Amino acid sequence: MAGYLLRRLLQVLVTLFLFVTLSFFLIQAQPGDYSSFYSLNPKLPPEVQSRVRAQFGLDRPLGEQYLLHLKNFATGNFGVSFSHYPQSVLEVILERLPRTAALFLTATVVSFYAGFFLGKMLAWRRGGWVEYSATISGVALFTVFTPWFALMMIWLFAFKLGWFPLGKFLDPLVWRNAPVSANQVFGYMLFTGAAIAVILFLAMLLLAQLGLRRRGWLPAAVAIICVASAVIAWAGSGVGYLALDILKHMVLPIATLTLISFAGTMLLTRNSMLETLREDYITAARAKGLPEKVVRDRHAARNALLPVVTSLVFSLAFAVDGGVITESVFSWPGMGLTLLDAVLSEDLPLAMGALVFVGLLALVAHAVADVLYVYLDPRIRYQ
Amino acid sequence: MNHDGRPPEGFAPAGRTSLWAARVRLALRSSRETWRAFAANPIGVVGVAIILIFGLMAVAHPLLMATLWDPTTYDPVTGFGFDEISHPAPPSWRHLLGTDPLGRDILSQLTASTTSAFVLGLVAALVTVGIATMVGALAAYYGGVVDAFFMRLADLIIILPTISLLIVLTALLGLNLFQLALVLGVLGGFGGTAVVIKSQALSIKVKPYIEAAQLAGGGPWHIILVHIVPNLLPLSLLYMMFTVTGAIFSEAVLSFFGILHIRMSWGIMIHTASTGGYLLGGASYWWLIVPAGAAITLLCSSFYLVGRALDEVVNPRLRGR
Amino acid sequence: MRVIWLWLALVALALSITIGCNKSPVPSPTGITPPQTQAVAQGGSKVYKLGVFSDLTTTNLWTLYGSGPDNTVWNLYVLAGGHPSLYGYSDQRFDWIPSLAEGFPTPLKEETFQGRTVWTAEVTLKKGVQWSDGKDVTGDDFVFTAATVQDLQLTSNWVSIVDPEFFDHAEALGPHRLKVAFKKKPGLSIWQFGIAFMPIMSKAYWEPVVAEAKKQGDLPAIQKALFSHAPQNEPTAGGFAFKRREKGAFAEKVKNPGYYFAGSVVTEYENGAYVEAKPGVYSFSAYGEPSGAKALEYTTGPFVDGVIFSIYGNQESAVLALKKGEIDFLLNPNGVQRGLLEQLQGQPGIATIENAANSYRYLGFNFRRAPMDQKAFRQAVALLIDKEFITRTVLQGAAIPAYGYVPPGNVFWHQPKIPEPGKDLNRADRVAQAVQTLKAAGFTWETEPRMGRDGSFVEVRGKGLRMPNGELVPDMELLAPSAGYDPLRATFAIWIERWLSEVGIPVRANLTGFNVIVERINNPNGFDMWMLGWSLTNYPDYLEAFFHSRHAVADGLNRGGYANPEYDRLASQLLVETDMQQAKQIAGQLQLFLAEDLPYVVLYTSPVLEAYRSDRLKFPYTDTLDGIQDLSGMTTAVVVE
Amino acid sequence: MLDQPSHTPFTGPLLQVRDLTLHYRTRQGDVRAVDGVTFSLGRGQVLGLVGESGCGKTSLGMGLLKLLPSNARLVRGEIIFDGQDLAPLNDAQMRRYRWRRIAMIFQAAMNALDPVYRVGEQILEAMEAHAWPGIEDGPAGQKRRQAREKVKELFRLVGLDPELMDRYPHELSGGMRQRAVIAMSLACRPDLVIADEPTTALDVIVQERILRELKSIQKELGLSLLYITHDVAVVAEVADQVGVMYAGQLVELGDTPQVFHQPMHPYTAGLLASFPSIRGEKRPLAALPGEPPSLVAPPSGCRFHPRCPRATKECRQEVPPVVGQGNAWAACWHPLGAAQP
Repeated sequence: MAGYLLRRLLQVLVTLFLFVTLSFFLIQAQPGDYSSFYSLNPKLPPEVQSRVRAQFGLDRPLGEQYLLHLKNFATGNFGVSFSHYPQSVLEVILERLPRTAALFLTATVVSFYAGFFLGKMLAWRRGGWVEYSATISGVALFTVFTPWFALMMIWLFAFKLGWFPLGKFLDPLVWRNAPVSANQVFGYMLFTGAAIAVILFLAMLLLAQLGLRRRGWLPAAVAIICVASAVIAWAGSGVGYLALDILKHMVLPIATLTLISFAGTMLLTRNSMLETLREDYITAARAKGLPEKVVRDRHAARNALLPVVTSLVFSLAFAVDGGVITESVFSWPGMGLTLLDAVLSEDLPLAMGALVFVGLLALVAHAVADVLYVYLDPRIRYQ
Repeated sequence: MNHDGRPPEGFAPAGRTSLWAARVRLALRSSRETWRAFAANPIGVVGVAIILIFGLMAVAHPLLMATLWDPTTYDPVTGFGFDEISHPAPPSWRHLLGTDPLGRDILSQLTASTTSAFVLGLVAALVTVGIATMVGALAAYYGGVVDAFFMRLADLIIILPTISLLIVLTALLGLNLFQLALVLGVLGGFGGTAVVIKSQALSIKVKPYIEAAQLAGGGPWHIILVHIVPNLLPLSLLYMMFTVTGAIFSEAVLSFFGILHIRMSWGIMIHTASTGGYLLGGASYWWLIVPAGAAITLLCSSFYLVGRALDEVVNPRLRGR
Repeated sequence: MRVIWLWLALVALALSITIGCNKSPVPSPTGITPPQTQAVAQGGSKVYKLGVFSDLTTTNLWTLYGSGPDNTVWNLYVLAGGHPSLYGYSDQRFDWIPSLAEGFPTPLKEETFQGRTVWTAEVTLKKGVQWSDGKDVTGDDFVFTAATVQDLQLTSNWVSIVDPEFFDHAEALGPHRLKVAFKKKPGLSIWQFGIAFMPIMSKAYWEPVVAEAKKQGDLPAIQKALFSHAPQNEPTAGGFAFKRREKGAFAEKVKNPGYYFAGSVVTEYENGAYVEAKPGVYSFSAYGEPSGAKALEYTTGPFVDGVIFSIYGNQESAVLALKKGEIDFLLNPNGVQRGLLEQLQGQPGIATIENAANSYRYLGFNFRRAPMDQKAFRQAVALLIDKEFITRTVLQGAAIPAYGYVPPGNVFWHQPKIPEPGKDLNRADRVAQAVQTLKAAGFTWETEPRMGRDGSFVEVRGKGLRMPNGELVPDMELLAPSAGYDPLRATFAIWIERWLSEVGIPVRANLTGFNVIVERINNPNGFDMWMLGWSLTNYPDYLEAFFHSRHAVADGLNRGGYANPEYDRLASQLLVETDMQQAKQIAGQLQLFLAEDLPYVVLYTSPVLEAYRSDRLKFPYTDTLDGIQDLSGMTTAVVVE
Repeated sequence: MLDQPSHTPFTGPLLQVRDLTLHYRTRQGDVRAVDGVTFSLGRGQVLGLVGESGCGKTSLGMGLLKLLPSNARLVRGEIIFDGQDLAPLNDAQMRRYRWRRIAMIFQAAMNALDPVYRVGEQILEAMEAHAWPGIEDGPAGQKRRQAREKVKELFRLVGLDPELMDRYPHELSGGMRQRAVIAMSLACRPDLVIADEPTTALDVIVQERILRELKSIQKELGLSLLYITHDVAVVAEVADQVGVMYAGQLVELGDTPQVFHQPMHPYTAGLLASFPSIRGEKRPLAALPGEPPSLVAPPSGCRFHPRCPRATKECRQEVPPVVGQGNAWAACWHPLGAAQP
């Protein structure tokens, strides 16, 4: 297992290196250089321009520039944002990262789960109008013109029906006198989510070790206890209402992201499940007299999950793209919106920085998916 | 129907022409069977039907412009509906789908954009398939460093969110339709498609006729071009479909954000409606959004559906019942 | 999302020029106002909710004016009105009126200071104006602010407020008496519309910050240290104090109970007189005898307890929020899009307003290339462009045809005698006149264009147009923003291409990105014609910046390279003129020059459309150049139900 | 409702199959995979079922447990197991029989283990699904521990190190997996085990050993065994009785020695002739000419007639009669040992 992980890690590093190099060439490929964007403003003194040139080594040979680029990358120095001067690109990005992470992680998990569940069901009850209509509506949602769709979601659910807020991630009236900043709350929320996930995971491992995993109510009880104690902790923290406000604002964007992206996972799961269902161990599981649900979930879906997890990386990139679109429509100032705004305001360092971060995020997710895969597939675990 | 099977004449040191002729014959024969398997799947047939309808639209535009449509009124970019009192005008007999906020005929824009959507999709798809097939074949044939490099590159492209990358690229370079198609093609070609094609190429590489060809003294390029690449084409064709979907969708989104330099496209149509503030018009200005939006969704879906249906034909494991 | 963001980039760029041209940096609707008892509900939470489209990038005014090209108008909306200035603009009319100053300054006079000759003016400050920390606003604050700009060599907009070429020093002659000294005789833009509009920073708060920053070694580092400072409880002398910023979501200002101008009454008379008074505290009157009909009268607030600036990612959701009552007014330099406005019109509780914008879009010529250097050619082009047709029929009133080099909305400075070539001519006449103009200048055709029988279209297209020197008119390129960026200009460009081509002028519209255009036209010899736009200032010293030949260099604003010695002379004079009426006359002459020489063909201007919750808000007036957004939503005068 | 099926008073043969007919619906038409098969299997007996690939023997095996793909249809027939006809039972009812009463050892048994679970877990899972057969009642944890002991026992029985139960399938060799699968089939103490080509994927030596062990376990536990294979030699080794299938039909049934020494059906003879004798006697290998027929449109009359050297007109037109009696018969117009027409 260690060998496998090490190898994958090495591959991720190589990919990262390629990424850095690619980003360098992207910057090189544009007409002019960074400093020429500064010079758009005739009032900017030459010394500032020369400082920018020095920072990016624009006055040095290409090789040196590349090394400098590597160094800047390693030290998180993406330069200074033009539109948020004097904030550095890193500062701007770090401010937005928690918001994107909260939305994006939740949406990815939800849409993955939804897609997996539906795909499983589709394969299980193959054929007939259910399959065709599910496939076609899934594909339609997959290819629907996202910005318009997101807007229609707002129009219908937030404006006409009034069930959810009209975009944004919080209600200013609720937050006017909030004792903490939204980013702190996002931080706490992410922490809570991570803590619950880790505790649940450990609990499941423990239960499995004790051979108790099969008893349905135990995991459920652990989950309920985890969530309940988190809720109590939040309620007692005095900022629970703020978290609630954020959650309220998250529902619609997450629903939208899920709707536009579950189809990929769904169709993939269906195919994977169809292949799995032909395996002998599925017949064996049936022959063992296991209930259909156990055969479907514990054996077929569990094995069908493996290729789906591998392709999770694909859907991650897709979700990030969906995020760019969704964030702009839902007034959710995360990385996607940052990227778009940076491009539209010609803030190249910020745009590059955001892209690099989005790429890093995806790389990390890639690595996580790898680790997850190792956990899911014992054949790799014990290689 | 034997798509991943080898043409038996691979053993024979046949001349390249006769080899290809035989391939064409075989392909024709198998394509009939493929079509039968394909046609059994209503999803794929629906997809093909939609594509054909759009194909007709694309053909119709220049014909209509040459005959029925007077350019001053119906040019998709510079036309202007003088006959309407105000714009955007609702559908009428002169403007079957109404006009946009700038007084231009929506139907004309819709059909004109169909051509560019096809051009975009096909250029991107051809580039993708060209690159992916070569990269896949090379990586599979040579393995080692070549393989490692291309696969890591593919990894990178797979994990990079395309739209985000394109947004940045447009900022850096400023893309027009053709350049966008090239970029999308290159991204697709070095990305996910290359990985799939490579694994297919690997399975071909170990087939006995490759060994036979090697023993017969075939050089690497001969083997790649004559023996491996042709066998990758069915799978490549499949991935062409998915590339088309991605390309059309990306163009629409980028145009919607207003960062492409394109005169007319479905994305631009929605962008025009959006900048005019008609996006929320709902039913009252439906002709500004629904035709273009539906066109994007339908054409994207149809290529995707055809791809999926082909997948079930090409990939026998999925062929059910 | 939409063009609006790119628009913003443009606006931001224009803004830097705006400020460079000495507009009041903080357009406050209520520069001054007389005392009166406050009628504000105490303890309640009357909140004025504004929608904006971008997050604050800074709450530090030094940064806002000092950090480069991309500091957006959105910061200004929030920070506006927090810092006092000596003088400001009056409501609606843009008269120059005292704000922190008690009255008008003493006339400029020459004197000797430390052995050098300087030009000075003295100003008396109002007494009793306080920072929110309880300290008086004094001349020291002014001196400190100006000296800091000078010391730290702050650039960007600060340079245009405190022009280092002119500004010598300021000194406090007492707590409420101030002397400003200039190295040479300053024009209106330097003094009255320059440093007199400078936002004054609290010395007590900022002195330690500046001192700390100065510990950094070199100047850029010092500047960066100052810019990086995020103010905490910075004292304000405005109607509101900055309270909270929730990054990415909203910013909030709360009422400053000690606001000096609260309760002052502003009265403007039809005859031009201006009166501002707070009983028992101060009163001011100028520009004529206050008599006759009143054009405007209102009391200064603030009448709300807080102002919330809510950030929306796009127009659509912001408009929905307005419809739903989540916000009261939308701040957007471009106003609301027509299609969205249509949906707001007739909605209960919502009122819509339309104002002219202080801006125009133009077609520019590169004088360095033939035939753009030929006046006849430019005039012919101007004749051929049927702005009325496009704006009325194609653009459906989304744009207003424009002729003046100073928009007519800028009443004080606009030259009403500007000719309007081709206005209301039909196609045939336009073509005929253009052909005539070109022929008269010696242009020849192989095939002359000929109109069709009904005179509405060109039947025979012109071919083989030759310049007076016999050379073929070369193929020319018209750089214009793509439809994705700005459909209006793209449409214009395509029509222009068509009209010019019809008569045989070989022009091809290249619709491309904004930055591509800017880059191309920065290279003096790299382009033929281009189409861009300016957002303008009230004081039209841009007439010098855009068209004086000294700016016809790479990266200079005179991109087309227009050079007319006579114009240069007058334009330079405009900059140094210290008398308002004289300046007005010069500006008028300059506009006539331009109308003759046509370095630009001014094409159109867009109206600013806005909407607000009329069931909650009451503005003292809604007619104002550039709309209520230009007054940052009139936070100190609006009454919220 | 059914009783808990451990102790039934029924004393007839454990399994009686009558006229079992299974069809698959396909695009080409119905595939008659199993057509009118009738046989019975006594308690503690081993019935070997031989036939070429695609003759429907696997379908028959799966059909007994009603583990058929969705396009399969049980057209008619009875599967009387321990006095109860399984044919009309629904899935939930069948579940009580699966594994608990009728277990199965799969064709390519190495794939019958789910790769993501430990081997022992997969056996325990089956026991749990049937309420821990043969385990004393008690708290869940305790039952599970006892069950683990039981699995270890089974592992020993099939000649596996009990420690292996906590390994994943891919960590075991092919032979080990096969043994594990056998252990799994025994976990619920079934009355009948259907072994479908259990050793085909193994090398000959391992195959031999496992076969012998399987036989001895069968003896030891008194199981009934339905052994499905294409390998005549294997059947000869393990089976008490042999059934020969051709094109979805049972063409001959009889005691092993009898069928092997005096086959009645020409197909049986051909089949025997195409295998080398496991006793090493040198016999010329006579391959059967031709291909097995399509089951969509099987030949008329006797299905074997296109390949049969003895075929006559009636073979082509009429369904052959059953000759012989009781548990030794063949369906043939011209059985061997009878005079040529």
